[in-house]
Amino acid sequence: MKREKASNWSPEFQRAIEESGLADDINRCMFCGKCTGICPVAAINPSYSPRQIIRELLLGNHEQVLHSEEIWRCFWCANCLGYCPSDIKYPLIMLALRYYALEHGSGKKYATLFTRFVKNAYKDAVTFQPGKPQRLDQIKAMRTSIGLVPLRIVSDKGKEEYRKLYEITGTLEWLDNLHATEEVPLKFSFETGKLILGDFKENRSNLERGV
Amino acid sequence: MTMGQTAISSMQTEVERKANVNLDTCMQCGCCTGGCSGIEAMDFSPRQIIQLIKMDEWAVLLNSRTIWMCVSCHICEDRCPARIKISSVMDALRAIAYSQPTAEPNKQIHFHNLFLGQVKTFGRTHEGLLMMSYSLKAKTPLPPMRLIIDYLRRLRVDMKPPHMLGKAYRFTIKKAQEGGKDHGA
Amino acid sequence: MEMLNQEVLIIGGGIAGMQAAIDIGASGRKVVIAEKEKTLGGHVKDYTCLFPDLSNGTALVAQKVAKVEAFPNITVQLETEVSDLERVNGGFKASLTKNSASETQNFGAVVIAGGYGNFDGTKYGEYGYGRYPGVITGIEFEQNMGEILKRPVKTAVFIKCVGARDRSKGMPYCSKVCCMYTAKQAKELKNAHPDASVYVTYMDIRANFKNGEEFVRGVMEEERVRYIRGRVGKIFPANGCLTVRMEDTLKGVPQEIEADLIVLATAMVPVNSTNNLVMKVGGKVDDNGFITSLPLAESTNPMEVAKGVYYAGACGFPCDVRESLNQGSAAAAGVLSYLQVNGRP
Amino acid sequence: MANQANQIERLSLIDRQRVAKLPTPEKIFLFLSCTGSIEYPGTEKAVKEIAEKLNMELVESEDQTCCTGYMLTCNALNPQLALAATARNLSIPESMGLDVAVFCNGCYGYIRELNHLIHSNPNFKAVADEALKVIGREYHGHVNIYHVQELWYRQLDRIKSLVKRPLTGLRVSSHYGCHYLVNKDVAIDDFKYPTFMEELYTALGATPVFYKERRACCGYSVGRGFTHREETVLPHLAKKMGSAAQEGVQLMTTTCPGCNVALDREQPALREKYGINVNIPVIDISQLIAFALGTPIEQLGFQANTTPVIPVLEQFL
Repeated sequence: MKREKASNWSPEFQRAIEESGLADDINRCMFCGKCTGICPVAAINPSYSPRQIIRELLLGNHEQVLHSEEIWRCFWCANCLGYCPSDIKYPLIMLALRYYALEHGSGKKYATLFTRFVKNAYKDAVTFQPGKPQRLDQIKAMRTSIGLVPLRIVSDKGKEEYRKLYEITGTLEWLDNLHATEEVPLKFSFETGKLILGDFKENRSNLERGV
Repeated sequence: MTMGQTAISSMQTEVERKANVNLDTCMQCGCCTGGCSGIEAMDFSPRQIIQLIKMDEWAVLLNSRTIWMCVSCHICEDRCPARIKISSVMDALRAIAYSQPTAEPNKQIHFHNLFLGQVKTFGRTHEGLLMMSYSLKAKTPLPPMRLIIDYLRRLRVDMKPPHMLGKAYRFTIKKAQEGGKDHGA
Repeated sequence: MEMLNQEVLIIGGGIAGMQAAIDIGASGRKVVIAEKEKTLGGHVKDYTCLFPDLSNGTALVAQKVAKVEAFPNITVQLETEVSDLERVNGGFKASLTKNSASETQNFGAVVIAGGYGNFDGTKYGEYGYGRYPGVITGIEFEQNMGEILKRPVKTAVFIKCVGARDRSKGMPYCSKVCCMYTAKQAKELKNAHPDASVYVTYMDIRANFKNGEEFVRGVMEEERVRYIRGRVGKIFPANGCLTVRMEDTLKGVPQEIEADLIVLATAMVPVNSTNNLVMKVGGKVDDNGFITSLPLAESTNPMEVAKGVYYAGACGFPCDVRESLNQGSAAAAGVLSYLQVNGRP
Repeated sequence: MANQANQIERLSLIDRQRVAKLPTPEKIFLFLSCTGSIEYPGTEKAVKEIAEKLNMELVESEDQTCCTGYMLTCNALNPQLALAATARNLSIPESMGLDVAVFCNGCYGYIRELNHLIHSNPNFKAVADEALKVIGREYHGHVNIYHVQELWYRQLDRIKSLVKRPLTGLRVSSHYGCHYLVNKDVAIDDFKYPTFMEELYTALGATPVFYKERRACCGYSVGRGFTHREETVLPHLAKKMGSAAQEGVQLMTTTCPGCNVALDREQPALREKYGINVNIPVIDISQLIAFALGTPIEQLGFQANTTPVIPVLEQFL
């Protein structure tokens, strides 16, 4: 079990998250653990705990949070928000954290998976337009058979305005940038130092290897 | 991960009986971990060990590194505000782990066995023999040559063959192994 | 009919004793305050700032002293100790010792406001109090606030429960006020050094006072003092600062914090000087050494220790200034009603 | 039956005042959802059918694009675009002077939250305004956003009187998508123990079933169905659907076509990987209402479902 050093903590991290405008006041956290108790991911994943992530945030453990797998595990089911006695908007904090992590180059593999939807949407202004022609025909047939228009179509005006928004906000460059810069590997796992029962053996071998 | 909590823990009963402690007084303050000398080699902190005992997690406890990495420095015991004898708890856990039929012998168990075997045979340990038999048994390399020479030069390791003890000592050991029942009776 | 001597003896001239004296004095009875120190005011006179409203303790004491002195029927005997106390004919006979000269006086009732002591930090060898100049106690922080706040502090750690909730040191009780005064001191430190990191190590936050919880939460949320759950294992000097070793029990990770200033929130402990007197007049002292009042069902006043004997303030159990004042007034009310009913032959 | 209804009444935490404040509009803007129109087109159809029966005119606009919420929460786009796109989409009904009805929890959650962020944070508002200025639109925030389920619930009595095919004896259970109820200050029901869907299908004559993991999430939002499918989502779904199967649920209703994807499409994988006997058709509550109100079964797009729906509903034809 590695000792954590206070010299690795800095208040900058929390400030950066708060400046994103999504986390209003995480200082309200009382560490009651209600979020972890109700979290569906924590119920399955031994190393994931919302309370722990907020704690790391408050102490300012920049490296450990950003370069960990944990922040990418959240389902965004907002159970924690619904149950939190301090009304901390944890899902929004998670959103901010993930964007912040992307800025620092980690976790890109989880974001680049979805860039095809963004490109689809740029083309059609609809997210889930099927790519394969036979699937498209299938959907068209189904929609026609139940008395709807064959395919939901966005007007040319709408598409044009939507594309314009892409250009104004620089989304395409943002995407290119996401693909171009190098990914920083996720190097930290919260598994060390926690009560883990399931993958205990694996954890132990990790420990022996000094991970 | 959701873990079950049991009100009656057989592990706790066993440890409390063996180590003569009351684990219910633990208030999970973490003072033991704060002072612990060997924490960096452990997988669970002493505080977590006590919680695991209360949660009746036999498998985790008996396979954990912590119980073997504890060096019995008694710092935790000295600082514990609940007066729990944590070193005794660790001793009890080691004893339980050793007596488990499923327990896989690790380096520490090998060492303890060899050490006690030597004491039984010679009345004391013979460092040179112990070191060699240990590296054979646990399949670990011998200490570096530099260190061995240094030990020999400073007479830290005895070069002489171990002396054999008389019949009286062997008899005592035999009696002790039988539980000392009819000793002096 | 001859009136018995109905003077009231108050042992201890702290904030609770003075409050009792004022309330009894206002009824016109004669009161004697026996204070062993050179001045009135007890511990509170050293406190520049009281939680949770951050009022000034020194000013409070000065105001009470002025009131006590304004009453002609209150006699203040400084540097005086009560060496003996016994029941005589429904009243009390006390020997007041001043400069080893003792005189006996008769009283109708007694209020014990003996106050409290501070836990000796050196009993915790691992915290290095007395060995390292960076480690101070909360009381020292309070007394030398101006000087300490001027020190260049980058990281400070406040350690709670020093001498409280520790059975191995024979201190099983919770000292009650440490949570609050630590929060207040952390707030002051953070105000003086906004860039410093201030950590408080705690086990439970027991802010059981009016506005207490809000105050502590405010310290965390507005002042950004970081509270870490766990008890400190040891402190040792390294690289020119002090390293604090502890476990964050909410994370389950052992941690090291390098700090320049470490403040031990020492507990309030009983002073045993009045315990003999209490036992002599039939009162009881609990296992920790605090005076115990009569069971509620048997007593007429919550501060009643024995017939005609009342206590007030922290000699009964750790309490804050406001509670001491309340207890002082309660004891005064008890004394007055006692003398009214039982004071005549 | 009566017992069950009483029980729901007793346990219900529905905010009656909020329900009373909901409108019964004659004309409302229908915010189209990509999943609801493409993966499960039956949802869109059902909403239109019910609206017609309740004399509610639905206005659509071809200018409305996708809500972009999915891509935002998958971290695949520049967050500023999400703000701008939401403001643009909401400016369309605003210019028509209409309120918005949404039939997908995802769209509802995202546009409501982003709407809230735009109006609570001046920085975000500046971003949205600037982008809208370029394309010649304006958005002031005079739009109310409703989930179609609350509109149905508001007219519960009317729906009850219109039922043509009472679903007597059908054991129905519900999955409440998270992103409607989490808007605590507007949602009509309690986040932790919602019952409005149970009331809706009790009105249709069905029997509500409460299973253990009723409030659990579907696990598919923010793309976790792609990235952490094996590791977290499938065990989670096995737990959820397994507890539903144990209670003998015949049909599960949701309020979100996105949740349908997770609960419906993953069932073969659950049977295969975990060996649990789960065979529960999952449909939108609007589809169930439309069916009870007499819409022909072939018009409800049940052929899109992986687990067949028609065998369960056949008996009521």
